[in-house]
Amino acid sequence: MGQQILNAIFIGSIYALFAVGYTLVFGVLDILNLAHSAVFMLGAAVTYTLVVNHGQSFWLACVLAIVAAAFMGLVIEYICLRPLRRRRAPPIAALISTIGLALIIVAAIEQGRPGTLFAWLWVDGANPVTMPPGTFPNPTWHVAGLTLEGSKLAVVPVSIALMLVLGYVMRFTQVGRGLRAVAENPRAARLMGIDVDRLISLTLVISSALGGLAGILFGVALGGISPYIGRDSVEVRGLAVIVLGGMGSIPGAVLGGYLLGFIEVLAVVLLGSNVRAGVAFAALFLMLVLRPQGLFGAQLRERI
Amino acid sequence: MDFLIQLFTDPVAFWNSHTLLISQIGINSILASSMFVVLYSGQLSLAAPGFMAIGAYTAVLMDLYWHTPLALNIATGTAFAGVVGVAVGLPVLRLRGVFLAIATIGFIEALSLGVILNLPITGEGLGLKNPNADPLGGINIVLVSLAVVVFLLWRLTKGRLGYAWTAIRQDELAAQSQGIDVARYKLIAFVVSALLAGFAGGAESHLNFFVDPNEYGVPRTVQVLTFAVLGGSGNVLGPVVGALFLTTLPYVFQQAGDYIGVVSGAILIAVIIFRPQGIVGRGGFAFVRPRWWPRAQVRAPSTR
Amino acid sequence: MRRLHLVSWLAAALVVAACGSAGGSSTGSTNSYSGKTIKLGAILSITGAGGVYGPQSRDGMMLAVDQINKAGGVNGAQISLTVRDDASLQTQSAQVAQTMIQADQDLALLGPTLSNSAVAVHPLAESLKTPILAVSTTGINIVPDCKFPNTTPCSYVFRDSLGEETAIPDNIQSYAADAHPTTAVLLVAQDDKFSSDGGLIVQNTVGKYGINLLKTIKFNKAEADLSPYVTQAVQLHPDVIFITSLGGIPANIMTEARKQGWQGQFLGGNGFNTATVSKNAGANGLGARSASAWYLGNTFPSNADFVTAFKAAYNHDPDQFAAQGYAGIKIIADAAKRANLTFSDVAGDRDKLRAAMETVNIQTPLGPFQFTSTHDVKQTVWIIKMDGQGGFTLVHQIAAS
Amino acid sequence: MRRHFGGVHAVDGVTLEVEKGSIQGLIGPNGAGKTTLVNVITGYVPFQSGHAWLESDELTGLPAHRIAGLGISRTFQNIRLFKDLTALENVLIGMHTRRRDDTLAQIATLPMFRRDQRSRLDDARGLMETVGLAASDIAGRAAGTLPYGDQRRLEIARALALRPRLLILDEPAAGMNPSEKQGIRELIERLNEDGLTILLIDHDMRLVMGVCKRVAVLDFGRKIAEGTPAEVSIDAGVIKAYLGSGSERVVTSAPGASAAGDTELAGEGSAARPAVEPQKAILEIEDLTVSYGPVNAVRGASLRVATGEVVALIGANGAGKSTILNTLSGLIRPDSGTAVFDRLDLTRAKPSTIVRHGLIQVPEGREILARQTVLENLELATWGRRDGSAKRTQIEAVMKRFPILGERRALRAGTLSGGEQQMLAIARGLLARPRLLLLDEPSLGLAPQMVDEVFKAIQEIHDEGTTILLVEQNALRALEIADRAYVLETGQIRLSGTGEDLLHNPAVRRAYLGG
Repeated sequence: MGQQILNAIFIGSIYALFAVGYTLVFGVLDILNLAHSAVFMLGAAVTYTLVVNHGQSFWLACVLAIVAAAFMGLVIEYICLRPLRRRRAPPIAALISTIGLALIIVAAIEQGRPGTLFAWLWVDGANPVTMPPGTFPNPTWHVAGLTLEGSKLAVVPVSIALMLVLGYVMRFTQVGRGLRAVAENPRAARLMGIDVDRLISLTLVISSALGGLAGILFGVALGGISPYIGRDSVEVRGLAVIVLGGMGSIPGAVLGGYLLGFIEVLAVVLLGSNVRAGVAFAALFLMLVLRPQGLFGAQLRERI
Repeated sequence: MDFLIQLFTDPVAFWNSHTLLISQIGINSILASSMFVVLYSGQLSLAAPGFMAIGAYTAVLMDLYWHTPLALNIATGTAFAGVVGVAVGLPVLRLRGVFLAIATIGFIEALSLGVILNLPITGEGLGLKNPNADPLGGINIVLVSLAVVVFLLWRLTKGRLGYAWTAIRQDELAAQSQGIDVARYKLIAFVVSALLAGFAGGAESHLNFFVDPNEYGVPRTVQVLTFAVLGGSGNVLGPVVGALFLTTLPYVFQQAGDYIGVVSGAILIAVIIFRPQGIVGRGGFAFVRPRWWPRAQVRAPSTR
Repeated sequence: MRRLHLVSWLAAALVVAACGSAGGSSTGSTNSYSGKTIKLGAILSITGAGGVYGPQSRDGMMLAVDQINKAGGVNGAQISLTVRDDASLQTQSAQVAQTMIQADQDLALLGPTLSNSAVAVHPLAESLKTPILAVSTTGINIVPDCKFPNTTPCSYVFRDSLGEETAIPDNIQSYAADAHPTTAVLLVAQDDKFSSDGGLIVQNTVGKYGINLLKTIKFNKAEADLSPYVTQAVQLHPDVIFITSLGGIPANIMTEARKQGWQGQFLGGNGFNTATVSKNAGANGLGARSASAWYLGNTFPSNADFVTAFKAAYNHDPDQFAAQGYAGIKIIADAAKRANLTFSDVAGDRDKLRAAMETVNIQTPLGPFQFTSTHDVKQTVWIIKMDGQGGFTLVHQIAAS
Repeated sequence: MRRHFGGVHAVDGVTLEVEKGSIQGLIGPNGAGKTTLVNVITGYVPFQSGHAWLESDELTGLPAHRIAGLGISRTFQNIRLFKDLTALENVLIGMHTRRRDDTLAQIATLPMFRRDQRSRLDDARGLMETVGLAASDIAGRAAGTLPYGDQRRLEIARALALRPRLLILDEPAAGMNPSEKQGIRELIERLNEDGLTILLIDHDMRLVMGVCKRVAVLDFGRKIAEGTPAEVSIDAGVIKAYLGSGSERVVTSAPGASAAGDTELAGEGSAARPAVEPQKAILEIEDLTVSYGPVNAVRGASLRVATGEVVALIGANGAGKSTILNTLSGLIRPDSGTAVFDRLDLTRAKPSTIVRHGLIQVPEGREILARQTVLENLELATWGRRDGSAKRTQIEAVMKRFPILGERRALRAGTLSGGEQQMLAIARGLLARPRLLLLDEPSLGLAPQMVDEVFKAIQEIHDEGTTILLVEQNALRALEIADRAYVLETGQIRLSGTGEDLLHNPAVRRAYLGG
């Protein structure tokens, strides 16, 4: 059981970190950014490529990967979101355009093989790859029958620290107030001299950086980095998390992340492995029907 | 290119050698139509694949165990999907926008991962062999039923029901002030959509020697949503055009070769940015409408 | 009378075939092959869940085509091979198949990569009377089963890949003989046919060798973290953990289990037999055993040549799937050579080809190769184990029964 | 009947009876709770206490669609047409309740269905003609693209399509010019003659006085008077409610009571002495034209504001006042014309740049950030500024000036009362260090004493040398403190002059009461 709790905490942190980015964008823009999971994957992929194919140091690779992810945030804003905002397009359009971008990112990695267009980015095609041991310090202790592994333990403090920082920024800084202002009432924000477009870009950058970081931590700790880790592992679960926690609420996303982590692990332990996923999503469905605003959510807002 | 060349130079041979593709377009069109119905009544429901699965498994299982005639199997599958549609539709009615979307995603995931993969009768992960499938002969059924579906929807959208749906999509409050029972008509739309999806599932299962539990998940729903939105969810023809466009994309752009994913992603973004209301979008084919063509009266969903 | 006639005809055919396989370039063929092209199509999963295997098969096939064409082709006819991706989706697989058969008018098909696609595509090819050769599918009912549930052999469907129904039992048997394990846990990916089939076979086999299957743990490939399952398995302290799953997942499981301090033996099926798994598992995979259709280290010429050629072409080692793809082309080429194709009447040629394929008997990287009466592979099985550095070493070899 | 609404009693124990076949008027200044009352009656807002009947049918607690089904149909203060649908479709949807479910019939495309459809179409066209819309040329146009007045009429046609027993018109004449108003007025009378019972809500007394047999007056959710127009119009309470406290001295009877038809203002405007336009202005608007789609909100308006002035911009609802302010703040882009604020081209600059230049708007309805605390609201207001310490001190200063804000600094702004919120909004404006402060309806829906507070504050701000452009319903109060004023009507400047002049110009009263 102890080991299982560790498992839950680890995956919970990943979920939380990923979902915070998701929920941040939704909170400010009322838009689901479905390219987020692709950015998550990209973070892991870029780190691997830099270390293994371009012989960079692990730490440098991580930094560059986060930068790349943050840059994808700008791409999302400038290519998928801003043009649609300008045209006052229905929010559902943004859903589609981000899907399109996700498609591009995944396909680019998928097709990355030696001698192809994207060889500089990825050479293993659809193959899952794992960080060669020794590329990063990964001490492992065995205490009281529990296995404590550095790369997994590291995820927890990193996530929590980041989310505290983000929480602080949102709550107590001028930028944070600005973001909340844009979220609540863009018109008023404009009248107060806030450059709404700038803040939205900033939101996307922060969100994507977090998503990328989550991807890195995930890929490093678990290996099996492939073009599909975003789609398969976190995309839908991310949705579950932000709903459990309450759309647009950062503490909600954090709590929801750990909640889902524990729900899944408990499902395995108590109900038998094969119902795990089913249980998680049944919980999601019930949560929406019984308490749509989630644990921390504000009142429902009726936009897509 | 040779794909298009053959289409125009030798349509007969094209027809004979692409029956599966054409049937698939038909199926996708019906699915897109089921998505259309909910969007048309202002609900972003993503439950289609779930109802598909119900239709497909019901039809095939009836054939395997009772050897009942095809028509009956598909009909039963469709009806069953409709029943489940009511059961799911009632609780989620009050949800709107993404909340409805995510709830329905929860439903399909719980169904496919929680139920289908754990019911012995569905063959769990082994899937179901469907020896009496008729991949090449199925095309007639599909195309005829597509024609019927489109005709029915076209009539519906023109009648009392359609007006009520439009009113609700446009402005629920105003709709109420006109004496329209919003909840009731939303549920009707939800169930009609379930029926269509169920039928599509049953029909598709007849085209395949194998029922694969993995084909009824989130990727499928994303695909269907894309058909409907890209085609334009304000006009009955929109979903059909969308399905046709996106299903044939890989064939039309064959020379893109391995990069088809990247290309179609880019096309997706481009189209949605330059026609946020969809290819058919506002007022049917208004943008290519010859003088004598009656002006389409149905509109794309409002941006609320 | 008639029957006797038939028999004698068959005998004649066999003779022809025999000298065909034995004899040099010109056989009893009356039609001229020179200047013609033999169009083949391969449906492979380059992307999606099967993307781990498809590219390997493709490389193997391309190499074979290259060699044959350079060596003057099949009686002077060049082979042209088109490879199309089915994105690991059965519907797309079937569409591609139909296009290749009816639009491109290919003589024969190879693939598809994954079992769930195969069960959709093979009956289609059968109904269109086109020979199709499975080069990587190992699930249950691929061949000989066309009209499920009554298992009548398909006449146009062949397979050169080693079925799990042979591989897994052989593997278990050999390990049981070596180490006499008593307890085991099965980790099976429940959401694809290939893995589920494997799991089923394990469940049905272990009893025979006195192994007590403590628990079957099912999981979905599309899950973030498999640790909870591994923990569950490890805490039962089994002697053996069976893993039947696609892609890199077996590697993830091994790594996690070792990290959690479990020391027992990993056994698996064809899912193990790719460099990806051995490489990702690294030291954690050391000793993991599986039954393979092919072994890198085999020194008999047909394999040694293949390996050297492959390395030269792609500067990395081939794996089982490359070998099977390579063998697939060689088999069809050999059949085509003896089939006396007309190159004018495709339907007729397809029939001739399938007849000729039934009597294939050649040397391939997989060893001496023949089809069983049900068109399945008849070959030696190699029990191999991971060497901890991304490769495999040979443990046993079990001759074809 | 009581209805507790947010922080204030929006509708507080109001009893109202509408006599069959009559036109009942319901008036009161903005924020008096008129619309809330309608929403309760029509089932959009649940009852908290009290009851409502339509003849023998109890309405209490029924959902909106049932109430509509019973025969109460309404229009909305802010037009709620189905914008993307054609005018004709809008009316057809209105027939929902009396249209039998013909789904099968029309799937089968039975002639029966076609016949019904044809009769419905004729019916709909008829209704459009009834409300004075030329069906032939606008039936096919998307409702959203119709001119403002036509949209109002179309909404009435849609409401009539229900064949209602009671028709509730919520400010049908809002933002119309006198001639349009006259049209609506005639329409209402015509409908009533056909035996339709009408409940007419408006704060335009002249319209209500003109057509209603009986009038009830709401103020702050209470009914302060009821009776014949004549009685009501001389009721001191009413006049007070209408003209703002302390205005009795200016006005002896509620204007419009003896409205002698509607003469276009322009005539008298020319008579009125044009104000001396300042030579060097900080804000110069030349021939500004703004439109939403095809609807022209502002047509060639020109005005100037010089440093140190208080300039009032008065006029009816929808006359284009707020549109002008939003254009100045860069939220809307004009079709033509120029607007220059101290060499900054407002028609191009980004809103944030405009604010940084010192042109600050305190928007209508305050638009405070309800979910953030008072202090956060104030801190945000200093967004454009880079002077850290100065900010702090000024925030403190502001909280001294508006002590109420100081006390409430830690509360969420949403919990403040309307007046407190207005103070917050103004304080926010000040913190942005305005060189020109745009105030949009600062006294909207405030209690008289609160209104006084607000105007006192505005006066002080002005005395400290802040230039102010004031848009105000309460025209008398506005004119009292204004150096100069412009009267805006349907997007055009009709009159301009010094505050004093306009204050005593009878036409002005009609102008603003005409909204």
